[in-house]
Amino acid sequence: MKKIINDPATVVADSLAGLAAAHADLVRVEYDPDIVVRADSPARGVSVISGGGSGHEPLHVGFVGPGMLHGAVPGPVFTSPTPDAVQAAISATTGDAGALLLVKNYTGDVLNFETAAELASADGLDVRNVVIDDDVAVADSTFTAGRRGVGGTVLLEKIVGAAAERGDDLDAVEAVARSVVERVRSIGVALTAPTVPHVGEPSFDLGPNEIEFGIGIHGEPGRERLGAEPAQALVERMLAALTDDMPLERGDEVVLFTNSMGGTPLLEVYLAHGIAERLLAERGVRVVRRLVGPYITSLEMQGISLTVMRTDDRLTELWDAPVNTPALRWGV
Amino acid sequence: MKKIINDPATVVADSLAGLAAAHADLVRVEYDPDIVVRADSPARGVSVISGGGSGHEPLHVGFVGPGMLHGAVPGPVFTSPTPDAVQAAISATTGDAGALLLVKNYTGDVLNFETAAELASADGLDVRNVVIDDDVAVADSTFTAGRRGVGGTVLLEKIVGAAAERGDDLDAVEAVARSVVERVRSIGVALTAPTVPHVGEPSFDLGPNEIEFGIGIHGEPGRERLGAEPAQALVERMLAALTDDMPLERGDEVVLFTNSMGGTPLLEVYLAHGIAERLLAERGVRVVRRLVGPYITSLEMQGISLTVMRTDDRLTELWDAPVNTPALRWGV
Amino acid sequence: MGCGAQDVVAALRAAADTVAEHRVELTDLDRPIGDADHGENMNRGFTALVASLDGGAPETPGAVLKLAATTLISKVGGAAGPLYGTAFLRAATAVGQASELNSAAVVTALRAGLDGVVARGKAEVGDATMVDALAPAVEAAQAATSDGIAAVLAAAADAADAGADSTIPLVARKGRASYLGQRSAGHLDPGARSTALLLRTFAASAGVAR
Amino acid sequence: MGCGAQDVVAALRAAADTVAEHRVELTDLDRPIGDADHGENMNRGFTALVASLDGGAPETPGAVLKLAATTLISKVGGAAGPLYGTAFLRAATAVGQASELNSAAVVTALRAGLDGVVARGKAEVGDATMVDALAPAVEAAQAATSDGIAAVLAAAADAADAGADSTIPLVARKGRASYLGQRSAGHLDPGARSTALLLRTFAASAGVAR
Ligand SMILES: Nc1ncnc2c1ncn2[C@@H]1O[C@H](COP(=O)(O)OP(=O)(O)O)[C@@H](O)[C@H]1O
Ligand SMILES: Nc1ncnc2c1ncn2[C@@H]1O[C@H](COP(=O)(O)OP(=O)(O)O)[C@@H](O)[C@H]1O
Ligand SMILES: [Mg+2]
Ligand SMILES: [Mg+2]
Ligand SMILES: [Mg+2]
Ligand SMILES: [Mg+2]
Repeated sequence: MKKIINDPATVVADSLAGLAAAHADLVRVEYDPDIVVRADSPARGVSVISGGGSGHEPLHVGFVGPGMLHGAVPGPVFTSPTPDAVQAAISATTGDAGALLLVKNYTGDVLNFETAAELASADGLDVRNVVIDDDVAVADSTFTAGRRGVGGTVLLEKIVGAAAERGDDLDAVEAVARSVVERVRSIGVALTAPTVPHVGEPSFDLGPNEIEFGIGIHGEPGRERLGAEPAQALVERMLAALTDDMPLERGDEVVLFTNSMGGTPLLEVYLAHGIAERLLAERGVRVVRRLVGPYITSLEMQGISLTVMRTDDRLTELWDAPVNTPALRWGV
Repeated sequence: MKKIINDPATVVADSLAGLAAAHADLVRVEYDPDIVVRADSPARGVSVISGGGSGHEPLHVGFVGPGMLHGAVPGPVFTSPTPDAVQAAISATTGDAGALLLVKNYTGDVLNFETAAELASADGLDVRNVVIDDDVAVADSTFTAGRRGVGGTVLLEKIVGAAAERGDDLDAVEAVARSVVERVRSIGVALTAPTVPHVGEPSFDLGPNEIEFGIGIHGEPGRERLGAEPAQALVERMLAALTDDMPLERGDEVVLFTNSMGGTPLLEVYLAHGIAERLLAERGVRVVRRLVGPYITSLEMQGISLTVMRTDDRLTELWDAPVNTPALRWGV
Repeated sequence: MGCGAQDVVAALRAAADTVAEHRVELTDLDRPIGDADHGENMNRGFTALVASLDGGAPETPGAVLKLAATTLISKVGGAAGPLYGTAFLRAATAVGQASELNSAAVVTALRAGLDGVVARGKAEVGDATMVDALAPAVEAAQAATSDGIAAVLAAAADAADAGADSTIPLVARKGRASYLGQRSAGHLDPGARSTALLLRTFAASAGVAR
Repeated sequence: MGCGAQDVVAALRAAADTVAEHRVELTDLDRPIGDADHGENMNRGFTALVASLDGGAPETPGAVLKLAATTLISKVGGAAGPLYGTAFLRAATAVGQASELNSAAVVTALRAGLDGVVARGKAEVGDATMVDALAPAVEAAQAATSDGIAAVLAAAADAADAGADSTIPLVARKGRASYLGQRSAGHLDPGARSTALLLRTFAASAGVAR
C-alpha cells in the first residue's frame, strides 16, 4: 500500500487539519471526537447534521457551510462515528429549533446515530433522524439490512440544507428530507477496489476484466460481477436498474448526478454523463439540473454512480438556492 | 485496461458531449476539430485560450466560462491538439482586441500553438503566446526542452482570465500572464501510473514501494525514484524543491495550491495540504489564498502536486475576482 | 466461587489480548462479505477499554461492565460498537450493584446481553450475525447454571463456536454481508467469530481464576 | 529514372503501411522515455494521409508532399506532427512545380526537410531526436546523388538506421525524453526510429518502382 499519509491511526484527524487550514472561512474543526462545524455556527434555525465513516470525501465534511450542513461527523475510514462524536456535533450546532440527522442506511451508522439522538433527546433537544436508502442494487426487504445510502445523500444534504437555511421549522425540514428520500435512486459500479489505510490491502479482488455492478461506497460487493463492457452498454444497464425501481415517464423532470467513485478520470465521468443524458432525453425525461464529479467517493476506487431524483419546482428551487461549502458552491 | 469508454478513438469527443450536456449554460462544444468555447462568446475584450492534450480534466475544458477561459482546445489524450483546432478556437472567440494563448511548455504544445498563432496572425489577428514552465523538477537549461507547464497553469488561467474580464488590453493581459509565470513554481509526485486509453497499459512501471518524485502530468518520468515515505517527509521534500528554486522569505504572501493527480483520495490531498500549510507557517510565509483538489490531473494517476505563487494585492485581487466555470466557481 | 470486579477486569483484559491477537483474522473475515474493518473496530475499542481500566477500575462487576459498555459504544464504531456496547450495558444493568456474581447471575447477564443485541439490531438466529453465536451460548449457559461459573462460560463458549460455524453456509440477512445476497453464503460471520472468541476468553479467564 | 507524383504517392502509402505495422513498437519506444503515444500519433496522421490520397492525389510530387505536410500538421499532433509536417512542407517547397524529381532533387528535398525540422525544433545531432537519424541520412544521400534515386534513398535509410541506433547511449536534450536526464540514456529514440522506418520504406518503394 502506497498512500500519502503519516499513520493510518491519525489519517482522519491529519486530513481534517488540512481541511481546516484550507477553508477557515467556512468551517471549524474540533478533534477527539472529530467534528466539522460551520464557522458561523450555531444554527439560528434547524441544524442539519450528517456523518459516517471517512473515505467518501468530499462527503460529508466538504459540505459544511451556508446552505448545506451545519455539522459533519467523520468517523474513522469506512467506519461509523461513535455516538459521542455525533453528540458533540449536535451540541456545537443545535439550538431550540432542533436538529435533523441525515443518516446513510448502514447498520453501524443507523445504530450509532440513533443512540446519539436518544442521548440528545434526553438532554431536552428535539433531534430526529432521517435515513437515506437510495441504492437500488440492494433488494429492500425484511431479509436484508435494507438499501444503502449512497449518491442520493449529496442531493439530500444540499436540498435539506437549503430548507433549513430558508428558515423552515423541524417538521418542515424533516418533510423535505423524507420527500427527497422517496424520490431519489442510485446505482454504482466499480472497476477497482479501494484500499483502507489501516487495512493496507484492497477491500476486494476484481479480475483484470471484471467490474462489480451495484457496488456500495465501502467496496461492499454489489449485485453481480460482470465482464467489462463499453460505456454505452454499462450506462444503459445502470439506468435500467434505476428505472426498473422508479419508473420515469415522458415529461418527468429529474436531477441527474453522475458521480466519480474517486479514482476514475473526470474524462470518463463526463463521458458516462453524456450517455445518461442522451438515454434520458430519448425517453422524453427532462434533465433539469445536473451534478458531475467526485462528490461521494470510496477512496481511490475507480467507478461511477448514477443518481436520479424526480424533482418538482419546489425541490428544484431548493437545489438552486445559494450554497457555499468547500466542495459545492453556487449562487454566492 | 478497464475504462468507462466506448472506443479509445472517440473518448475525447464522447466526453465533451457529456461536458456540453452538463454545462450548457456555460460552454458550447464544437467537434472536429474539437473546441470548447464560452456559451456567451465571442469575447468583448481580449480572448484567453488554452489547451493541450486531454486527460488532465478539469484542465482546460472545465475552466471555460466568465472570468476564466474564452476557449479551450482539447487534443487527443496526452497529445497536443493540432494547429487547425487551435485556429478554430481563435476564430470562434477572438475579435479586434486579440487573443492570448496560454501554452504549457511541452515541445508538442509549443510547436502546435506557435504554428496556429502564426497562421492567425497572417489573418490579421493579434494573437500572442505565453508559455508556462513552472515545474521545478526539470532543470531549465539549453540542454533540455525546458521546464514543463504543470499546476501553475490553473492559477495562470484564473488570473489571466480575470484580467481579460476586467477589460485589460492585450499588452496588459500579456503582462499579467508573464508576471504569474515568473512567480509560480510547482512540483509533483506519483504513486501510480496513468493508463492512456489508446495505449491500454500503464505509462510506466513503479514498484509496490516506489514513488516517482518530480513527475510530469503525462506520467513523464520525474527527477528520481524514491522509496515511499510518510506524508510529512514527502511534503517537506516537495516544499524544499520549490523553495530551493524560488526562495520564500518571512512575510511573503503566497497562493498555495495542493492538487490531486486524479486518482488520489481527497482525504490524502487535504492531509498533504495541511502539512504544507504548517511548514509554510513555520517559516513565516503567509498563505493568503489556497486551492485544494483535482484540478490538473493525469487520468487515474495517484499522486499530488504542490504549487506556490508569490502574490501581491494586485494578483490576489485578480484571484478573488468572480469566476463561473464548470470546475471553478466563486463570487457569482 | 463467585466472580468479583477484579475477575471481570481480568476477563476483559484477557479479551483485549485475544482481540489484538485475532485483529487480522477478524478483519480478513470481514473482507469478502463486509468492509474489512471488524478486527480494527474491536481492537480500537478494547485498547481503549484497557486504557480506561488502567486509569482505575470500578468496584463492582456491574460498574466494570458499564465502563466496558460506554467505552465500546464510544470507541468501536461500526455496527459492532452499539451492539456489543448495548450487550454490556444490559448485562451491567442486569447484575445491579452486587459485589460478586454467582453462576446464575452470569447467565442472567449473558441473556440480558443477547436481548440487548436483538433489541438494537433486530437480527434473528439464522441471519448470519453475532446472534447466531450468542443465542445458543445463552441456552448452553443456562443449562449449565448449576455447574458453576467456569462451566457456564465453557459451555457458552463451546456453543458459540458451533453457532459461529453455523453461519458459514447461511445467507446473511443483517449487516453489510446481507448486501451480498447468495454470495454471502460460504463465509464465517466476523461478528459471530468475535463473539465466540470473547466467550472462549471469558471461559479461560474463569477457569484460571477458580 | 525520375520519380513522379504517382511514385511519391506509392511511397507515402507504403509508409502508412509501415507506420501501421510498427505502431505498437513506436509507442513502446516512447513509453520508457516519453508519453507512449508516438506510434498512435504517427498512425493517426498517416491514416488520414491515405484517406486524403484516396480522395484524389495532386498531380506533381511537390503538391503531393504539400498535401502530406498539411495532413500531418493537422492530424499527428504532439511534437512529431509539426516537425514531420514542417519537413514535408520544406521538401515540397524545395522541389517546386517539377513533374518528375531526379536524384539531385530528392537529395535537395531531404536536406530541406532536415533544415525545417532543425528550424522548428532547434535540436542538434547528439540531442537524441529524429535529427540524429535524419542528418546523417541527408549526408549519405548527398554522397550517393550520382547513383540514382533508389541508391540515394537506400544510402539514406542505412545512415538513418545507424543514426537511430546512435541515440541509444545518448542523454536526450530535446523533447519529453530530456526530462529524464541521465535516465534517458540506454533507449532508442522513437522519432529517430520512425524517421529510419520512413526512409527504409521510401527506399524499398523506389527500389520496386524502378
Ligand atoms: N443487525 C445486526 N444484528 C446483529 N449483529 C449484527 C447486525 N449487523 C451487523 N452485525 C454484526 O456486526 C458484524 C460487523 O461488525 P463491524 O465490521 O465491526 O461493523 P460494520 O459492519 O459497520 O463495519 C457482523 O459480522 C455481524 O455479526
Ligand atoms: N525539439 C525537437 N527536435 C527534433 N525532434 C524532436 C524534438 N522534440 C521531440 N522530437 C522528436 O519527437 C519524438 C516524439 O514524438 P511524439 O511522441 O509523437 O510527440 P510527443 O513527445 O509530443 O508525445 C521524439 O522521439 C523526438 O525524436
Ligand atoms: Mg465498518
Ligand atoms: Mg504526446
Ligand atoms: Mg465491518
Ligand atoms: Mg510521445
